Amino acid sequence: MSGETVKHVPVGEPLLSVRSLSVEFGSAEGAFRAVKNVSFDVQPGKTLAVVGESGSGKSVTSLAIMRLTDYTGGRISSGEVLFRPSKGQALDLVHAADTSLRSIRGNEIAMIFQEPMTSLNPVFTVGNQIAETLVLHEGLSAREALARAEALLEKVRLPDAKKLLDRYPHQLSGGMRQRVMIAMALACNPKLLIADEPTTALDVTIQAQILNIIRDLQQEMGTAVIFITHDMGVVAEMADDVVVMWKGEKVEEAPVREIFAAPKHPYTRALLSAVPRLGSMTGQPLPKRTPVIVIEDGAPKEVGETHVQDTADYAKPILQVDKMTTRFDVGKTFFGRVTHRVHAVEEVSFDIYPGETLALVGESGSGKSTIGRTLQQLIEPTGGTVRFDGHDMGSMSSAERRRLKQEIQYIFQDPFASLDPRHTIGFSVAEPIVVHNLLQDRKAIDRRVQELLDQVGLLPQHAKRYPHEFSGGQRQRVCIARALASNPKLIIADESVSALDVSIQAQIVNLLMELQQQKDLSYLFITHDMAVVEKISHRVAVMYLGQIVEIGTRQAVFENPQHSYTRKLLAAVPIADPARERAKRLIEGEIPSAVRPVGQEPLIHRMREVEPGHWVAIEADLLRGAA
Amino acid sequence: MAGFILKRLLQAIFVVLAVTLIVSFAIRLSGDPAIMLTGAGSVTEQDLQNIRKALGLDRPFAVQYLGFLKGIFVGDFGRSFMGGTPVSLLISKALPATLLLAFTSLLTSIVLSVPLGIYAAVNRGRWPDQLVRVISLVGLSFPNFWLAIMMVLFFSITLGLLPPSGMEGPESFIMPALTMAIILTATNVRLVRTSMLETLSQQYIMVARSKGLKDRVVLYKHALRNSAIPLVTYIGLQFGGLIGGIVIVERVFNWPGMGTLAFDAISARDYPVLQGSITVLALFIVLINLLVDIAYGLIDPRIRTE
Amino acid sequence: AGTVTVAVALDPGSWDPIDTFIVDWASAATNIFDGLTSRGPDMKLKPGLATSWEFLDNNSRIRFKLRENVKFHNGEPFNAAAVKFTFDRLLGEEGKKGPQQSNYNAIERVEVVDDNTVDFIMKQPDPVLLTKLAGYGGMIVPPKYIQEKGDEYFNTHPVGTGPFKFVEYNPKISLSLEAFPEHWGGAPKIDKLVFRMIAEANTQIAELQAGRIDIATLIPFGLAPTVEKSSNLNLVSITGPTTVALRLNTKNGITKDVNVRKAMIMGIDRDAIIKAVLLGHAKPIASFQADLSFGYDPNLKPVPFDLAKAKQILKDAGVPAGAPVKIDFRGNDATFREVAQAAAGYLQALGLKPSLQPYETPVLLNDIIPNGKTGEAWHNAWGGWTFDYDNTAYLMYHSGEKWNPYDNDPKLNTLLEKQRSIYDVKEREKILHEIGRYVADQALEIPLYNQNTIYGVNKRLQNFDPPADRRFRFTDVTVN
Amino acid sequence: MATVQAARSTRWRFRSFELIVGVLLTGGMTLAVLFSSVLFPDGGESMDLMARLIPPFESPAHILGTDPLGRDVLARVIVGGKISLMVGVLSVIGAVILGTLVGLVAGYYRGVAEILLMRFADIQLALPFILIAIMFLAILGTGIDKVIFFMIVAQWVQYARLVRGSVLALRDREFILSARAIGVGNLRIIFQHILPNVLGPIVILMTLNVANNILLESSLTFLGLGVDPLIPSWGGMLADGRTYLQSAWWVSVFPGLAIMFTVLGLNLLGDWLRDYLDPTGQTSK
Ligand SMILES: Nc1ncnc2c1ncn2[C@@H]1O[C@H](COP(=O)(O)OP(=O)(O)OP(=O)(O)O)[C@@H](O)[C@H]1O
Ligand SMILES: Nc1ncnc2c1ncn2[C@@H]1O[C@H](COP(=O)(O)OP(=O)(O)OP(=O)(O)O)[C@@H](O)[C@H]1O
Ligand SMILES: [Mg+2]
Ligand SMILES: [Mg+2]
Repeated sequence: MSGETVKHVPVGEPLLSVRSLSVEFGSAEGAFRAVKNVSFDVQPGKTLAVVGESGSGKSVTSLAIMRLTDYTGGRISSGEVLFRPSKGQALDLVHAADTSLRSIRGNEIAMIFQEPMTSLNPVFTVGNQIAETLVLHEGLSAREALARAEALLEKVRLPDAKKLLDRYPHQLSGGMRQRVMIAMALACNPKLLIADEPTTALDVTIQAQILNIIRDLQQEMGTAVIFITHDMGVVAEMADDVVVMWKGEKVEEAPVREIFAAPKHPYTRALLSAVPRLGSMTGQPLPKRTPVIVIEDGAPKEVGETHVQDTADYAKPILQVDKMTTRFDVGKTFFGRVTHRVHAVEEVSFDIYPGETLALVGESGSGKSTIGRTLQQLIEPTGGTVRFDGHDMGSMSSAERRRLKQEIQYIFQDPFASLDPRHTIGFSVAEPIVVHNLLQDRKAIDRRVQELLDQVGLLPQHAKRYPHEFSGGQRQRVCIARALASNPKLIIADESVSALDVSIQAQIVNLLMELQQQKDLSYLFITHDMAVVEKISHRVAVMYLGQIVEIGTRQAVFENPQHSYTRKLLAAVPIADPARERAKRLIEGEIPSAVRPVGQEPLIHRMREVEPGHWVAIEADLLRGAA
Repeated sequence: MAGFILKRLLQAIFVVLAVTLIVSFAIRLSGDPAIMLTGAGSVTEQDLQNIRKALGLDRPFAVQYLGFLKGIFVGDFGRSFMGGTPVSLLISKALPATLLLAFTSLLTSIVLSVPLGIYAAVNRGRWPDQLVRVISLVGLSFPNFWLAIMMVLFFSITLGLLPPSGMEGPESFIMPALTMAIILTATNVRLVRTSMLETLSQQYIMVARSKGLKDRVVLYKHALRNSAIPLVTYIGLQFGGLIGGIVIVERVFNWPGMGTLAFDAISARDYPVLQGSITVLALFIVLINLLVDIAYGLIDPRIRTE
Repeated sequence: AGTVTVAVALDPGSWDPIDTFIVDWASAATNIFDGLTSRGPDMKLKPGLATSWEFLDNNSRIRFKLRENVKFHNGEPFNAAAVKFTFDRLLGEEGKKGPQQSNYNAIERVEVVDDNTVDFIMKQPDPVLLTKLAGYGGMIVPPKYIQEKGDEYFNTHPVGTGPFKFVEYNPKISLSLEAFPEHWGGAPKIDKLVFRMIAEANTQIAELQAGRIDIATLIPFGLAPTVEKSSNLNLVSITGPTTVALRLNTKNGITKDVNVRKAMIMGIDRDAIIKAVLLGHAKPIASFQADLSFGYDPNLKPVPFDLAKAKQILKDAGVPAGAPVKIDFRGNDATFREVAQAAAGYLQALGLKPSLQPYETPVLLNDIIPNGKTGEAWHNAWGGWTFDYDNTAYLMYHSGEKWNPYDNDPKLNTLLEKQRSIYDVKEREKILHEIGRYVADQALEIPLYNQNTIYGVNKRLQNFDPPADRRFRFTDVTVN
Repeated sequence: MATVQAARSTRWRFRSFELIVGVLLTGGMTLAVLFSSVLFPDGGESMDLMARLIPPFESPAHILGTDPLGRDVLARVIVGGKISLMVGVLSVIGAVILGTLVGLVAGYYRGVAEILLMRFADIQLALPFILIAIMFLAILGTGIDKVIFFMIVAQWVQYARLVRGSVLALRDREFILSARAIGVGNLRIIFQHILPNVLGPIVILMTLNVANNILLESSLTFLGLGVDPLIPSWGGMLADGRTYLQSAWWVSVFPGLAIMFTVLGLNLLGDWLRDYLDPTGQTSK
């Protein structure tokens, strides 16, 4: 990168101008172009959203702007990135010298990354990490820098900023960390802020808070923002202009309203078609699957059919959960006495009927997974009874319990993490058949595996591949095939579609519904994504701090939410419609902790029936319990 | 934290007790010091009895062992069978020599392996990486006495730069420390490289870079401290091995340390010296491991709060 | 003027003469202490603190005239009381704790005749007593000093009448002495004498090459050429007391058969081993003693090497091809490691299947040999410090001795006991010759060689008369 | 897909360097050792006291020269590999098997087994290795079998600790949970899911320890506790050659080089094997 070129950019021109940028990975012969000839402009003070499915080159583009691709083994093979710093002339960052790059990074252009959990260095204090930038770029003394850091923390609305300076990242929640990250990025008043999926890993209510903060600060400081996301709802709320990327190329660029109103490129259309829109099911009593548009060989194609999911049979529940409680011991004294417990699940009761989907919603830590895991016998419950098909699980013999593991299957959130990386997926799919001795003959097992792969839309030859050789959506299909292998009656799907791109998510949701229809499956569908829940579920249970605060049919809960927490949850969902007014929703505060000292039991709130089958917790109780 | 240290101290006491028991017992299986003391001459059984009595070896093992334990608590390890010098005196001279050497070696190894490991990690898969890995393995291919003698031949005899043996001044440390460091470095480079690769792929490293920090700051401030945990763990584990291996290095460099002391004590079946020196060594190894655990907390605040 | 530095392998731990048998003790302490008699570098017995002696009362009383005007380093006078004190201590409780007492058990007591005369009253005859009085345990120690300071203090702060006096002792590191100008034999010419303990041969050589020590005492023969080649060093190689043999197991294995044993002796080319492995720094032997030793029989010749004949004998004895011969040896003896391999090479050529088993020295000496757990042969190196065959033969061949785990030969026992009771030199020598021949005839061992004592010495040392028994005296040495 | 392709091709080249050099070195050494009895029917034992210490590359009959007893250095280096490799490999295999089993049990089932193991490990770590070896061999006597036995006794804890650590990290991983959710039994989880995932670090420790153990034999010989010097071994030759470092370097340098090539080959192979065992291709860390 020699020969620093200085270009003259007239005033009034864009702040950042990306011109035919291409980025390659790997050696010259086997090079892989992750970004191909991408061009776009960012105007001062405006927000440009970059959208596209996973792997489309969004992150690489953003790294390339700051030339951080140098550190990932990437190479900018062509193009220029013209940036207009606050002082001096416009500069092509692609050819800028290291020293001038470093003076721009963190100073003129700052970046926020996706994972707040891993964006902060765990071994340095928050104060140290913010001050570092200030000392470097503004030449402040350590003390001055810390004072500024404190002010910054206040700016991102973190309470108790002074104390926070001395805290380490692990002592903060995800939302707090992301706010620290924002404070750090804004420390030197950058002209341009690049935010690479800054809220994807966060809870919906926290996401809403973070988006608000970014928007406010942007207005206050006049910062331009490149906002990278795959969530069209977020785009609708944040962006002025949108760039759509697909397979490393920019396929469309337009003001935000235009994109939503009249998408031109087939991919943009496919993307928008797959976006679940909250409220789209209003007035319909049963879930419905609808076709999705996918791009096949470059052309859009509609797959799937419209079908009303009338599969539920309310004669006799398959699963009855009564006052189930699960707690974890955490704090221990030196002598091994337990001092604190996590009250992950407290006296939860619900039923699931054959062919029915019960959605369990609620924010991180509310106890959803714990319920699933307890049902799957991965955790021993502390109390309560669970009946499957009328039999009490607590009084089952170990053989019966083993059999139960065949009838109930669990699909985990992260399909990659839940497949053993050292075995082919053929092995993984066959495993339930082998351990439950469903088939003995090797050939028969192979045939069955092929059949299962076929059912979830995979090819027979995929059986020989390893998990890392699949895309995320394919992996989730493998997990579903694996779950189906033992002919279960109930499948617990724990955030099974949360990590997927919207279009793939839509396909998997359709697949699950299709399988439900074919095999009369029941689902316990655990998620925090209200839009998906609306599409898939017959009934919904809302969890808060280990207890169900509202349960009823989907229609009842979504159209007539009674509990304040349910309403808050619904309100926090970004709506993929730029035409809607960008209301400044005030969602403040963190979710309280479920950890309690021993002896300090949470209050179990009472429920009242607001309409037939629609139960809501009495809020007065709840407030007292949380206090 | 206090509870943790207390617990570790209790464990340490258990470990040291077990070590003393094993050593005291085993050394008694390995030969009779009375015969050692009488040498090659003609001795009668009566002569041997006399000597055993003089050494207190006629008492049952349990009594001898308890006596030894009691002694430890008042800092009295008994007297050498050879010459009657108090063991504590011998140890008080030898221990600093060994510890100094051990720490110098560790330090040298760290000074060598950290930059090399980082260099290899940064250049992963390219020739500097391969070169570092291959060179570091050379240290594993020759026994330390061989390296030591070679070094003496080169630095002392050919160049006449360093004293061939003994502990005289700072220059005396160079060769022994280097000998041990070369061997430690072989594994440490790998370790640094591995954990550095792990760390460098973390997002906070990219964040640090996006702030405009210099490479040196990114590598040595942000990355190194995060990579240090496995290294520190391993160094704790190495310490025991180091003390074991020091026997040979001390011998070649005629280093008046614990290794020499213990080795001579084994050869002479000098029970008190052996028991005393191994107990003290074990105590130090355990102590180092304890320090390592505490160091964890200093390096990584996530561990501190646990 | 000047300092001489000597490297020795071991630190005896105590400098008290009665506590040790380690040669390295003597290398240093010979300069601190004197005995009633002494031995020159030529190993001839000379007067020491006693100027003359006579045998009285049918040899049961020996009267010594003591040297006058001799002082200990602390100023205490040397006199008859000191001699009596020394031997009372050696033969009494204090001596019990150490290894030296058993060498002097023939002495009943010491009587003071007058200030300069003592009588040794003997319990039983000991023909080598005069030699033993030059030995470690016979070193005269200062009574007042020891009584005042105690034994323990004396261990690490020795005081004697020798030409050098104690300055400083760093356990495991060094012992420093300085000249004692009032020594009865005249003041030493150098000021300082330092002994450094260096256990590793390569290190001793390196220090020698670096000019940081003047004498290296631990030189495996493989390193001898290195010393020879260094321009600033001399290799000193002199006939020493050490003899090396492969003792044979007469109880088990193929060596039970005396003919097999003879064949093995015949089948090993010891001259070749001496020439190639020991580089000529040794002499062949026919019995387990050096030619300096009393009882050495010049007419007894080593069995000549004859492979064909040895093979024939083995065949006649019905030894199958590949019969095992296990040789146990001291693992830390670098020189012998090579010798053993060479010997094994010859045994292999005989059609036997030799194997070598190294042992940690204490284990070999304390367990394997005394308890009869050896293989067919074992390594025995013998210092023979008294230079009297008795000291070797009795311990090696008398039944019940720890060095003789297998054999019980009444004839040999009788001969060994007999020579111990005779003072008549000629008569004794005759019996010792007879023992030597008998042992050779019985082929109880494979006598290998009498090994030279070798030192590496810096050329700056003048008038250095190297002693065969490593008991240096530096009185006349000068350095430039 | 293209990414996977690209990543794999670079990885393949990287791997092949390790594989080719590793196989060449290790394989060459192993072949030479295996066929040593054909190449050198005398087993490197032929002694010629008159032809001692011939320097290398002087006599065609002794390309690498002769040792102090006039034995061919090349023959002894090749034949000596047998014992050295046997000591190195057997001791490591023994320790791996024992340590892995204990580590799996301790890490997976926790409880008493784990407590015992950890205390064992603590004690072992607190004992200075060589000193204990000396005592151990003084009690048991020396010999190849005892040296191997000792190394197993002394090293299994390393593997047990390593495996336990990996198991602890693995047992809460989602794929283990998901196997358990399916109803996979403990034994199958341990051997089908956990074991393959801990092999990588084990392989690396193994290759390092082979070198370590070959050299340990040498150190023991140095301290006078070696094995039968008639049986040639690299460690023994190195130890014996120390007396000749100034006068005949070749006696110890060639066995040292043999160890070096083997160690290098084994480590490269180990790195390759670790990558190979890991189908995800997270290349050599
Ligand atoms: N360091 C790298 N080495 C090789 N390939 C890379 C590297 N970083 C990214 N890629 C590849 O470049 C392509 C674009 O990746 P990028 O991270 O930009 O996607 P993205 O649009 O940000 O996706 P996501 O939404 O999942 O973050 C992907 O195919 C990815 O595999
Ligand atoms: N093994 C465990 N030990 C201790 N605490 C636990 C354990 N598993 C879960 N918890 C705690 O129990 C509470 C509920 O956790 P759970 O995983 O059920 O929440 P969730 O609703 O599924 O959240 P998420 O959406 O983040 O997955 C949390 O506070 C969590 O920290
Ligand atoms: Mg991305
Ligand atoms: Mg969860």
